Amino acid sequence: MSSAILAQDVFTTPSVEWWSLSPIIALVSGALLLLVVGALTPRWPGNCYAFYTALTSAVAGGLAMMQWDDISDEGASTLVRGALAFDTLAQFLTITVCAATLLVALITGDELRRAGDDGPEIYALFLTAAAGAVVMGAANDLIVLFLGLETLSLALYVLAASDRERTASQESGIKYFVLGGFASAFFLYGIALIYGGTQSTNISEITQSFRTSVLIDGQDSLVLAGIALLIVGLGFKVAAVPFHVWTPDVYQGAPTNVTAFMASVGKAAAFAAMLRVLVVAMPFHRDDWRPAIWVLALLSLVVGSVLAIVQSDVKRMLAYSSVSHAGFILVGIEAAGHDAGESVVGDGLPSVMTYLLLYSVLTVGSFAVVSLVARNNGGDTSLAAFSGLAKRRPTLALGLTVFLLAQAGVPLTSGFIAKWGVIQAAVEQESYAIAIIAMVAAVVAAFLYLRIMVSVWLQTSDQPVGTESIPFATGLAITAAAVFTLFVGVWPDWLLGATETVTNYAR
Amino acid sequence: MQMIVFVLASLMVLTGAVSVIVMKNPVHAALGLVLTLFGVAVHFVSLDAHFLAAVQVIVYAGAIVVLFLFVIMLLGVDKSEDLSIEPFPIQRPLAIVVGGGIIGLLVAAIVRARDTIAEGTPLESDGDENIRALARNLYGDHVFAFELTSILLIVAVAGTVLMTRKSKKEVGK
Amino acid sequence: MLDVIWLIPAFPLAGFILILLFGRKLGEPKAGFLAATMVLASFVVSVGTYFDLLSMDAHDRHHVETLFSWVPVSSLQINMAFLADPLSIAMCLFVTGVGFLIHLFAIGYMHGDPKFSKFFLYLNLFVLSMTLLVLGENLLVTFLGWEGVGTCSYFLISFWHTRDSAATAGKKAFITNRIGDWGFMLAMFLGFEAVGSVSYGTLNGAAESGALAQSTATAIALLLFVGAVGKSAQLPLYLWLPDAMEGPTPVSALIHAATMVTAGVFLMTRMNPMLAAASDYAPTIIAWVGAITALFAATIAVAQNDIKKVLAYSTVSQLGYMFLAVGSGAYVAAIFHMVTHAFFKALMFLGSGSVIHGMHEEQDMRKMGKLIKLMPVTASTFIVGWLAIAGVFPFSGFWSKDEILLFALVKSPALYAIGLVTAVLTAFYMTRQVIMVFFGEAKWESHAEEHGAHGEFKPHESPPIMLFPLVVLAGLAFAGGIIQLPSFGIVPEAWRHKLEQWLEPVIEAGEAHITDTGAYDNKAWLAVVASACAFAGIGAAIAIYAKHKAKPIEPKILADAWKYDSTVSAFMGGPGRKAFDAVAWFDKTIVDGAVNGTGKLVQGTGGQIRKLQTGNVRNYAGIVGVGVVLLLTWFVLGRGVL
Amino acid sequence: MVRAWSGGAVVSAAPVDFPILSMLVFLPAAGALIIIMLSKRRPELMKLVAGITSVATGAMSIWLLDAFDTQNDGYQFVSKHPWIEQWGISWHLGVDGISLFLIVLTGVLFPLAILGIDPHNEDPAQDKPYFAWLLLLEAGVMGSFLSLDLFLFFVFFEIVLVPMYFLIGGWGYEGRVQAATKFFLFTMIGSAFMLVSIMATVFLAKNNGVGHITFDLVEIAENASFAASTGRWLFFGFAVAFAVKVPIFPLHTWLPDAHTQAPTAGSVVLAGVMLKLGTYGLLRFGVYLFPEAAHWSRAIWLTLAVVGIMYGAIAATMQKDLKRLVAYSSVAHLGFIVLGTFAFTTQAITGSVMQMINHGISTGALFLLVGMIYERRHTRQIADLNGIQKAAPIFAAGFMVVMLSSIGVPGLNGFVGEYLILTGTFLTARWWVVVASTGVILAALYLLWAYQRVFHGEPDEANRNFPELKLKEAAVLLPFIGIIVFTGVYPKPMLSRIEPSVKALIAHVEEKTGFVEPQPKQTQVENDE
Amino acid sequence: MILAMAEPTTTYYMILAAVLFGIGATGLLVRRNPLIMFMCVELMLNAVNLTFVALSNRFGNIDGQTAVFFVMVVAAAEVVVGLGIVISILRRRPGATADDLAELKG
Repeated sequence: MSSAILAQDVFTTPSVEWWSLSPIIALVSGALLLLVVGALTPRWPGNCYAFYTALTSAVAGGLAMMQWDDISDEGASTLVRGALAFDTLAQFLTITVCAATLLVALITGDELRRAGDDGPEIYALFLTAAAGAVVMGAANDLIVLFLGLETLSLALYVLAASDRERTASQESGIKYFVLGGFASAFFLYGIALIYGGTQSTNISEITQSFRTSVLIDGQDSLVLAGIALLIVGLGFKVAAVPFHVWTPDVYQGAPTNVTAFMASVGKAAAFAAMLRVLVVAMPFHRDDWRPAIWVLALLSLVVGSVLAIVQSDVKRMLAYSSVSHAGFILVGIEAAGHDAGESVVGDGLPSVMTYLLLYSVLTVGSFAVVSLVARNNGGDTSLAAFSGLAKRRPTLALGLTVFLLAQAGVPLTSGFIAKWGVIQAAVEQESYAIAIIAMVAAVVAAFLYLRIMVSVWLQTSDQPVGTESIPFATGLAITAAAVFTLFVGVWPDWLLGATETVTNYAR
Repeated sequence: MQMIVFVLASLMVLTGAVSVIVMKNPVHAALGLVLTLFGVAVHFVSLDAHFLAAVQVIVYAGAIVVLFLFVIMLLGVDKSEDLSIEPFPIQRPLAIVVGGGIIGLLVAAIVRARDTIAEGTPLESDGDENIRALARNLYGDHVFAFELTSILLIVAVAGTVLMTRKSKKEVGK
Repeated sequence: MLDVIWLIPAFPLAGFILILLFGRKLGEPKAGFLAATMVLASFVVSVGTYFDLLSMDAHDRHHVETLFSWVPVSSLQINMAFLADPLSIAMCLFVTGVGFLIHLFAIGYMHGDPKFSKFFLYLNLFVLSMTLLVLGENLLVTFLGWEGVGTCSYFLISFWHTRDSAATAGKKAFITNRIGDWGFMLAMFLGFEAVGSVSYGTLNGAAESGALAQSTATAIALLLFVGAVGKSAQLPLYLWLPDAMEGPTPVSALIHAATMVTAGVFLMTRMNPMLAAASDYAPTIIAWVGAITALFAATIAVAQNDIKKVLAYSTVSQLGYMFLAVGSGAYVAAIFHMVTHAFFKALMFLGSGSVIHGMHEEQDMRKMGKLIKLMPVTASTFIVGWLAIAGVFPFSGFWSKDEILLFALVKSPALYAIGLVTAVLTAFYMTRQVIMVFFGEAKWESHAEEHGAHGEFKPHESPPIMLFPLVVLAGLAFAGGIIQLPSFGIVPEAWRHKLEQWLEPVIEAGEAHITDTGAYDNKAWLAVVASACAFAGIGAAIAIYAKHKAKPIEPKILADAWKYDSTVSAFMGGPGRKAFDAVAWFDKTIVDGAVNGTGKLVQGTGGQIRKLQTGNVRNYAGIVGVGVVLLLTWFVLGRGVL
Repeated sequence: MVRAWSGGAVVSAAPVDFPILSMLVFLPAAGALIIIMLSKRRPELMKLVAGITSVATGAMSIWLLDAFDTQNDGYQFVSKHPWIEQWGISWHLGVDGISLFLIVLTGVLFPLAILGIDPHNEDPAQDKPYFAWLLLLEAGVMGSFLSLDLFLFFVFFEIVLVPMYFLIGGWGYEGRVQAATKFFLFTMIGSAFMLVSIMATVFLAKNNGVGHITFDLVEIAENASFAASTGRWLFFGFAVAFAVKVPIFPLHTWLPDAHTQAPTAGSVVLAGVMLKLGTYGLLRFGVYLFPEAAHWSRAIWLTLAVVGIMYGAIAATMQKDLKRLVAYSSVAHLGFIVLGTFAFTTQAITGSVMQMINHGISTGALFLLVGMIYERRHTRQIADLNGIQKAAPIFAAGFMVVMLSSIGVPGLNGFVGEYLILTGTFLTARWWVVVASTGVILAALYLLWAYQRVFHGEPDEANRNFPELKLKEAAVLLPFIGIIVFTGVYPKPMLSRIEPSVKALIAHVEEKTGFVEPQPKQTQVENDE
Repeated sequence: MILAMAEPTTTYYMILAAVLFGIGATGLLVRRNPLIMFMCVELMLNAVNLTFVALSNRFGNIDGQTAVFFVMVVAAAEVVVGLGIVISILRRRPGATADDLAELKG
């Protein structure tokens, strides 16, 4: 009897691949260390918090890069009982997230120290959020994915509201929180329904169950409904129309550095998660979800660019432009949907990952410039605040121009490579319609970037304003981002070579 | 017997839920929430999820709702909200459509799948088996998720600290 | 000499370049003499070439001098090449010859003009183009000259460009000519398509050998005629010529009487095999256009009071004669009349120039009269010209006109009749002019003050340098007939049909053969009739304007040139301009409007959609909810249940 | 001959170890970089650097003219290096008879524009961006004419928009920003279609004969064989982009605004070389890549071309703004070029290529002169100008020569091109020519009328002291006039270089489609020499 | 007692959950008090929990219950953070409702 119980109790703890988990561990432990030490020590001098954070994310990213070769040698695998996937898809996202976090950390320091409430918490939140993002990208279990999503989201809610000087910040915080909770409830319900249809929340097992069981149309209506709700949850995070409603308000209200973080890390992680859920987990329903993605892409492209050009606040413009960028990425996912799960696949997946990295860097750079200009104009981010920038700070104007041209997809910038990639993927799958729509939308959006450039270069500020100061860290971030943008634009081969491998993800 | 329990518990759940969204006074709404939570707990019991039933009562009804009430009192937002006026005329019809639509479609999906939904050997729920199984699963397959929750909680803590810490200005006052 | 015919255009070119570079330094009168010398030089070369050809056997008188390959593209090979044959050399002779005389005259006439050297710059450029035109071995080289003379006439007509009328006249001339050029170009395209070349040799050869379809030949011939109509101021494109009188008088003499305007006739003669190969109606059309133009212009000339306008319309009329000849297959006669006309019309233009000069830029004949006393040389030479154009025996005009009428009669009695009437009118209005200018009572005294002549005003005779050309031309105008004397008993055999024999190799294909027609047998009588007409006209004019036996018949309609010009310009300025404006409006409003409208539309849509972004979190939740419902509908109903 | 375009094309006949073509692209770009590096406190340096680099580039392009092998109808001085191997993209440059003179024109125009035209910056610091943008523009244009790789071409085709946008928007006249934006977006819409088309071409070519992913123009053109319908769609994509750039009616409305608002240098370059991107593209990427589609759709093109000729001319006649008038005249002139392109005869296409250059020269010069007028009188309104010929005869003479070449008077460059186009087109599309050649009349109409209003008549107070042509201005104008006269009188050197490549192109078309170039009946009679 | 006879199948529970979820969603759209909006989110989460448990019972697969466990953690964390934000806002502007927070719009 007792022996039976004992026998029953014999329980092997799962083996934990510490090395493979090291990036996440690095981020988390970095955050913990910062919290503990930061709580015990007086405020660190200068920009130490920022550089510490940057260093941490650099370490994490570096670890991920080191693991790259292991994966390409031994192939993809899963970690801790299939909780996480250990593949280049995850690693690339990790690198993207770390890079973005690094840049954001650099601009955050200057932002906070000006406001005078520099402190460890915010950086810790950034790091943990990054960890959550990494988990989202690597999750091989919907529950894990959900937890990662929540980690990221909760941190972002707080960060959005973190500037207690401005009511706008708090308003954005609460809006983001309420809608975020709403959306994650749907996401969760989606998981439940998937569980109902497949008896598991583990992606490998889910795909397995589809592979074994024959799908009769409609019989798996639970799964279908589940997919719908998952798309809602992720669509909300990636700001795809019509789940984008929060984006403009939150982007505008949140502190600029946080906005940068949302637009880069948040988006990237959510899209990676979307790839996991749709392409990796649901290849057998690709014909069900592809049309939905198609429509979302269309709406995001059109609404995003059309609304962007009627804005007068630059942060808001960039928010809407990020919506239309989301549309572009969705085009890539739609392309990936044509041959999801097959042995040989097209460029859909790689193009999306490329886009994520390039866009993250771009957008952080843009917001970095915005933060400096806003600081110089007493927090004003309206278009008027940018007029005459070229006269005051040619270098800054040049940087901004690079980022804007890249976002417009002008050749020899990374943005062109990114756009070219997704459109090429779409054309490869012969979905010409969406490709052309995307390009036309890009033209409409281009008008927006032209507007900003016009006021930067061709107009002069009506009221006298001081010259923007360019703090070291922020300057560094901007320079790095700009150089990267141009470098990739001219020589993208290595990057494409890397992203090419994400197609053999852990199944 | 089972059925009766189900019906009664369901009544609790729905009454509570409805009262949450119709009660003018936040406090009453909170109480409605409690009712729902208890109802759900009852369902858990009848579904042999004893441990979760317990947690449901303790954590939800115990901790969370109390937290709600506490905040309500703290901020004195317990003055009742006038539900008769709605600044956005479209909002309520929209709410009905959305709510109804969601319910209808989900129910449709559920009903459609009722026959095909897989059936396995029910878990033995005698004694502490449920807890053991849960524990094994938690520390076995889902150990990473379990660890992840700790990060989640750290975020929650750090976040709340940040939110509630007075900013320089406020300190100045 | 033949292999240096390129010298003929080369000299004027040199003159052009020299004056372009040093014109201002040379100034007056050196620039003028330089220019004149150059033209004289090419005249000398022409003469030399003439004798070279003469020394050859008639049928070898055909030499092509290729300078370089101009437009070579695969099957299209066009050379910058000159053709020396009887026709081109004959043209060169009188172009450079008359040109030289007019240059001399101009030196005197343009005396004191601030743009003296520029005037000779243009004149040399003109002679260059004209020689290119006549010497061209293929249509394209001719076209080069063709456009060149057109451009020069544009420059020279609007030489006094500060006068709006002059500027407008120049523009009008150029554009009207362009309409003709359109036909010329199409003819070239067609020719190239038909025979793969535009050189006269190939085209005419194909026409003679019958390798060319008759329809094609007709098309080419008529299209070229369109060009000729433009250049030689025939109906309906003659409009520009009367206005062209805005230019300095030497220009009118050189370009708008002697040389350029005859280019059309030259072209038709040059292409006469094409015309021969064309359907019969082609030459008929040409003949009728010519005849009607001749009559039409003559009627107008009757009522003109501007000394130059009269001559201008008479030029149009005489050109009509030439086309009548061409149409009747009388190419020799056409060239013959071209030459004689060049003599006497140049003479009279220069004469009128001399008069205008003497009258201090007065052109209105009603303010002249009795000038024979004051400018005897001018008057006497002018009178020679008058008798010549009137067709009085034995002046040159008599012979050429007579020959044309002979061919016209063979072609059709109607044409002959028109020709006669025109002859009468010609004699009439020329007599009228002579009387009004040189005889009758001196009306200029009463107008003295108008001429800004301080004190007592007195017309004066022109300087010798202007009179010399007059005298020479008068001689030619008198004796010009000898180059083509008919076969009359009294005329020595050796002197007969010189020009015909000379041109024979060129025009044998097209020349009509009339020796065995009734008209030819009675050509003595025809001559008598023609002379009678001439005297009738003269007599009538004397009766009216000298003896005042009857009131002058000068109806307004004739003075207004049958209102043709005014109608056309009214149309251009009215409906034509409206149509153009309509297009401009369409472009601005519709096409561009559509583009800008799209932009507006997009922004407008944005403005509408953004209203959804109320900023209220519950609305946002609602929008998200709608999205949820739609997605669920697609998945559950679209893909699942249904 | 066909092989010359494929195999033979890649190996240059006169192999030069010096990467001349790449230098043509990089040198201006480098110059721009240097200028950006320079301190803005030394404005005089900017012009110096810009001048040196552009002159050097021009010199190289002229050397190219001399080193070019007239016998070879393939691509010469080819330089090909892998660039983005992941996508089968390579840095592939080459020049043949069709692009040669466009290169030279670019090389010659830019130094003139840079050294000869004063941007009139009230703030000398503005010189820096101005010259930097100009040089970048030159690099872009050079690249577009040289690239033999679809991706590469698209990159350059797009990149030129940016400098042009800033030149118009930054140094233009009253309505500059609006005009610049219109220009930018309008062209981008076109390229949007081309981009998709390029990609589709590449993927479809992979499955239709090429076998692998490559953006190499020659490889695709020679080996790929698309189904008729497919080819037509792909062609359409390209065609839209080029039609906007040319511009072809009714997509032309960006042009008058852009030309009118652009600074003089901008207009000169825009008219001189940038419009040719469209016509050149139609030849190189339209006809060469999709012979079937191009030939199939020729009727549409010919008609649009003729409409453009008439329409542009008529619209030009009615303009009140001298610069706008010249701009509309471009619409008409480019109509001729398009006409010749889609006539598919050696003469016509050779004429088109030549006319691209001629138009660049004469219209460029016209914009130059209009710019001078504006500098002197600060107005472009015809109504405000009169009697200038009396005030400034030499200036007027210069204008006259350029104008006559634009009208197409024989003996000047404009005529030869126009004549070749028309006479060649007559072989395949007679009736279009009959209409098109009336454009010659209209050209005389609007230009002479404008000339009369501006130059003739008695000058009023404002124009009485119109300054005469300055020596420096004359120095800029003279090269234009020299080329105008020389090519008019002796076009052979040009034609002999263009013709072989055109022949090869037509042979390519004949090979890919059933089409046979019609030859005139050669009846060689007598011509006794 | 017919009720006594019948056994409530999983479907019953799921339908109940669906209804509960819908009510929660509706509530979020109609209530203006941020706290009550949170409560509505809690309702939705409970619906999810119920679904999970019912399914896990049906499958005899404990994963569902584990999931519920995590959901509860998340719910708790969310509430904590949410309340933190709400407090910091209502401190500044007492009695603010969701509708009052609409400065950012367009």
